[in-house]
Amino acid sequence: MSTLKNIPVVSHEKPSGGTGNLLANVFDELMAFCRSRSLFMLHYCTGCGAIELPPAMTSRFDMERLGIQPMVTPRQADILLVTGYVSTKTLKRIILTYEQMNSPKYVIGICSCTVNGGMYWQSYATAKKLNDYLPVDMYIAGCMPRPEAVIHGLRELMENIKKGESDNWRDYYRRYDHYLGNQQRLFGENWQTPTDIIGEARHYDLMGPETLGPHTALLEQHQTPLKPFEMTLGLADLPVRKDEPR
Amino acid sequence: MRPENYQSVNHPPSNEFELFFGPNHPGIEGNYALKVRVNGDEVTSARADGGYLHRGFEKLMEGRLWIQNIALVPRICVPDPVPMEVCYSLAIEELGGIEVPERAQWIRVMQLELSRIAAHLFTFGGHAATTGMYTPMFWGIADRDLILDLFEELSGGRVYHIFNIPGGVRRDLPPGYLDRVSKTLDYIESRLPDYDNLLFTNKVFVHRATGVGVLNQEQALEWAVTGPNLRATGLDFDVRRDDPYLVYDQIEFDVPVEQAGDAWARALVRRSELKESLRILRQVVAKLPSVGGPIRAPIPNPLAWNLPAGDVYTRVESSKGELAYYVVSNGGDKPYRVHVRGPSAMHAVQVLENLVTGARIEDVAQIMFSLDACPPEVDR
Amino acid sequence: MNMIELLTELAVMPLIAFTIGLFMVLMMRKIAAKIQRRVGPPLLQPLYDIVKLYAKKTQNSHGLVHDIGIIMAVGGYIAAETMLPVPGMNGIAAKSGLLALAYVIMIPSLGLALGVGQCANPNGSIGIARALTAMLAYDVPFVIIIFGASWFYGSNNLIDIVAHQQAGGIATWGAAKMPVLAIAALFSMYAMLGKQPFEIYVAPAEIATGPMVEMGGKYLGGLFVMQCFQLFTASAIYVTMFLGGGENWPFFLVKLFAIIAIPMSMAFVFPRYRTEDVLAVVWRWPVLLGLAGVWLVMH
Amino acid sequence: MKLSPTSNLSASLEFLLQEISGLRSQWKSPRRLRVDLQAETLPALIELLKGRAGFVHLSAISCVDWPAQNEFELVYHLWSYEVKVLVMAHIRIPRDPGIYLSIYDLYRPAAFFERDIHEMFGLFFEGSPDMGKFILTEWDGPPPMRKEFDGEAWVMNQFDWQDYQPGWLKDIEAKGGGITTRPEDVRRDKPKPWDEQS
Repeated sequence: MSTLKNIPVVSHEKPSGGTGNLLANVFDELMAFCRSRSLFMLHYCTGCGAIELPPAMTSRFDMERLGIQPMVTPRQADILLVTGYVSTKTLKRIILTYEQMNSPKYVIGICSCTVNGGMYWQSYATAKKLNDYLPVDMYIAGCMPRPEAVIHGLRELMENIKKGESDNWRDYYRRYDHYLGNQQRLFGENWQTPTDIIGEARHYDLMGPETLGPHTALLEQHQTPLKPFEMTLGLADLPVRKDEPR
Repeated sequence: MRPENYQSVNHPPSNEFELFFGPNHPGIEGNYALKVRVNGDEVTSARADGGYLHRGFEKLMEGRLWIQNIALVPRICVPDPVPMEVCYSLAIEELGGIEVPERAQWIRVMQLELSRIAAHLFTFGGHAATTGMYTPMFWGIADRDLILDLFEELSGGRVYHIFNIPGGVRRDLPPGYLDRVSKTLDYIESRLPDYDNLLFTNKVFVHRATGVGVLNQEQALEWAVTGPNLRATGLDFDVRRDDPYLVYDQIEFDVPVEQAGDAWARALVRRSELKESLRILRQVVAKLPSVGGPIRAPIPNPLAWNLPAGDVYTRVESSKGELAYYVVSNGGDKPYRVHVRGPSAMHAVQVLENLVTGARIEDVAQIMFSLDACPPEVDR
Repeated sequence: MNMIELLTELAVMPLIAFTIGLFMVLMMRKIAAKIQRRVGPPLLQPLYDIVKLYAKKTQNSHGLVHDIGIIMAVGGYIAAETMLPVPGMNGIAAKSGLLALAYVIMIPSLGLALGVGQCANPNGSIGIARALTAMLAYDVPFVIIIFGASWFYGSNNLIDIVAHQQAGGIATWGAAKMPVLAIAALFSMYAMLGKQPFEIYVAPAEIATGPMVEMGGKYLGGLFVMQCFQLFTASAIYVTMFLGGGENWPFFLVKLFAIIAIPMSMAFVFPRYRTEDVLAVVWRWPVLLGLAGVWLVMH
Repeated sequence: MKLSPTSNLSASLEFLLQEISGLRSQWKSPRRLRVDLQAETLPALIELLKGRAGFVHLSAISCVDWPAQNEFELVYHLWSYEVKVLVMAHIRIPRDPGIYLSIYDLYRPAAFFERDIHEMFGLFFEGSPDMGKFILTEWDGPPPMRKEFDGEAWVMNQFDWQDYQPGWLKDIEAKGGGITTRPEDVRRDKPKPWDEQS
């Protein structure tokens, strides 16, 4: 288990630093503390590692005593737990999920498979390195990591949040072009998500030197405007069970 | 605070709408999806959507040695991994003509039943949680952890044991292990009345589960339903008894059967199976000290092991149903083809789609969990 | 009462209610933890959660009504707190009454319905439909109980009701004078809190937390604040109507927490009902008990 | 004629199977009967087994790719709850054009297996209710389970996961690789650690 040192994080000044306003600093510290002590996690059971989360959450290891509790929808969550190998099909959903979450948000890759593909390194169906597609804050390696390891990893994340070090979510905005490029490479050129990351980056003043680039230009080129959600999924021709003899 | 690109979405007026259950939804077991079309509160059609857990196991296995695949197979069903190892080992042993020593067979039975108890304890909690009762989940998973502790002592792994290898098991039991197994069994048995009080006699739960997802015997046979779900429809069939493998023919146990075929009957069958598994384990614990001999048949160097050409179909009873492996060898050191027939491949696709259609929204999750479908078996 | 004093009370009463509500949330989670054989959250966990949610940096708004809905949800309860007399402070309780209170505590549900409706998430819509159905269920016995209690006390004014009960100690408490109505009210309050088995609208496995499905960040924070208020309000109404109100703070707090502990300790061993079962149960037992209680009160 | 689980079970089952021409049967174990037959006679066999011997349970349909013979082998595993025997019916069909008949009208579960085989091998089943994609919805390559599809090469081409080069790995590689004893170097007559009996 280690914090990610090899991800090239673009250096950026701490937003609270240098203001000189003591009250603002105290306020920021308080918010960082509360953020670290209250983590709502969205555990996307992408793979095997999901089986060690129920023990970590329930009576024996009880994450709630650390302020960590499971949440159901991405809007409510702070941490995206990616628990295991990510197949290409799942990865698309993970990215959609991640982009729906509210910042500050953190990604934890559990199991070796999220680090480098693990034992499925030669599988045609799984994506290998999660940090190519999402800004990962913490990897918890193991096949699968024990509940103790999961909790230890979460505690380290809490420490990082408290110190204000764990803010890779800014990295997603600042280096969106890099992440989008990797996503496009895997999913095809016309890959697009319903969330407008560039617009959000502009709105919240999170633009970085690599937010825009060749891949976002490609996105503009292929982007279809967001449409109202069509109420059809091609289910009309399915047999209706009630008409069939029971 | 609104992003600049925000645009409102206009929905056409309609009685019907579509709901996504999954892939990331507490009402769905694992990473699986169900799209349902709803009219009012009633589901009018449903469509399962799998493949989120697809790793291409069958392709991976063709590229690895016979013995390497032992590490791969338990990943196919995460909550109940031991039957996967045993079934694959049985296939290799049949292909290679290896006779498994009796002691190893008893140890395998012990693992299989421990794993079944663990899987069922996990399932109860999930089933109760879909109806809004979380306490059985907390209790069940905590009690399941004791069994994982036993596995950890035996094999070093809590969830994936990789303890069964072709020819037998990896190591003999640690000293005093059977006492600890007995102690854990005593504890779990003492907890069963608590579960009965909390869940199985809980009026609200009985009310919720009765008449939900009814599957009659004819349908069950038609849709190839197996395992506890089949027994809940009244058919008295168990692979352990009727197509025996290992030493199950020397063990006394009953096959619990219920007639109603609904979610409640399925829960009750699992509850009774818990008791039968405890009974089997007691017999194993009593028998194991008297069974001597080796724990592993001599096998050739596993790194250069060519199995004779042929094919074999082995099946075991996992906690979900009938688990089968079709293994083909062309005389090489790697499998030529492995086909995994997971029990949930049937339950989670066709049976689920059919049971959910006509059900109500609040019962969709309950139907999925009462079928105990395990998505990785579908996707492989 | 001068204006400044009134304004101070109006500001302080919701704050007190919120603080008590935080500890009620904590108690609920601790009770759940004890039943589920685990440790449970630390002391200030509910506060951390709310501060964290309000400290989120990005938001997802679905439009103006979405924002207004949350404001209505929290604001309705803030208004309700100012009408509930607590020891030493009456707020505007003298100017309002039980009926006004009954109307005001419906505002949050309606506000939530508006806000969730704008999210256009089908899960949220189902959830809010269920929440309104549940409101319909528990409001019928609630109105009957209000009627009976007002008849008995001869007043609709909470200050009068409290004074009436505190006149003769425990013997003149509403619960001692009209026990049947008090039991019906407890039942109704249980349904109002929306805990299992009445938790039909926050059903994660069925509709993925219903109304909260699109709520994140400050919106969810608003809902958490609302939950604190809701617990306090439900408990305080009951205590005011049947347990003699607040003669002093220690007693008042004990009564508040004791009342709220009853549904909480029952909730975690039940699954949830189906929607129509909630109607069937709530319209049967508390309504029958309430009618019987009203009959007893009137004779 | 209904079969019953008697001692002359094998004889009566074999008697029944004689109705199919060009069929070879072989008992692999007391409860496993392997049957090889022509592709065109398979529906007749399945109808016979289901209608007259109670083989109501289709356990699985497996597909094996034999590129050398340019053939797909389809194996139908049928189980009877009455006679308690598993029949494995093997047929071979040419890889080109790779079309076969669905048995969905006899066995509902066939829909899942046929869809799966269609996805993984590209073998089309006529009459199957749904040949749409189920697992590989995001995949646009060749059917992955065919032998000519080299998954490893595809992965090497698609991902750059192998840029992980820590120092300790370089040390090992400098000494000649990660595996110190190659499989072919292991002498067969020498006792191995894994041969030890406990």
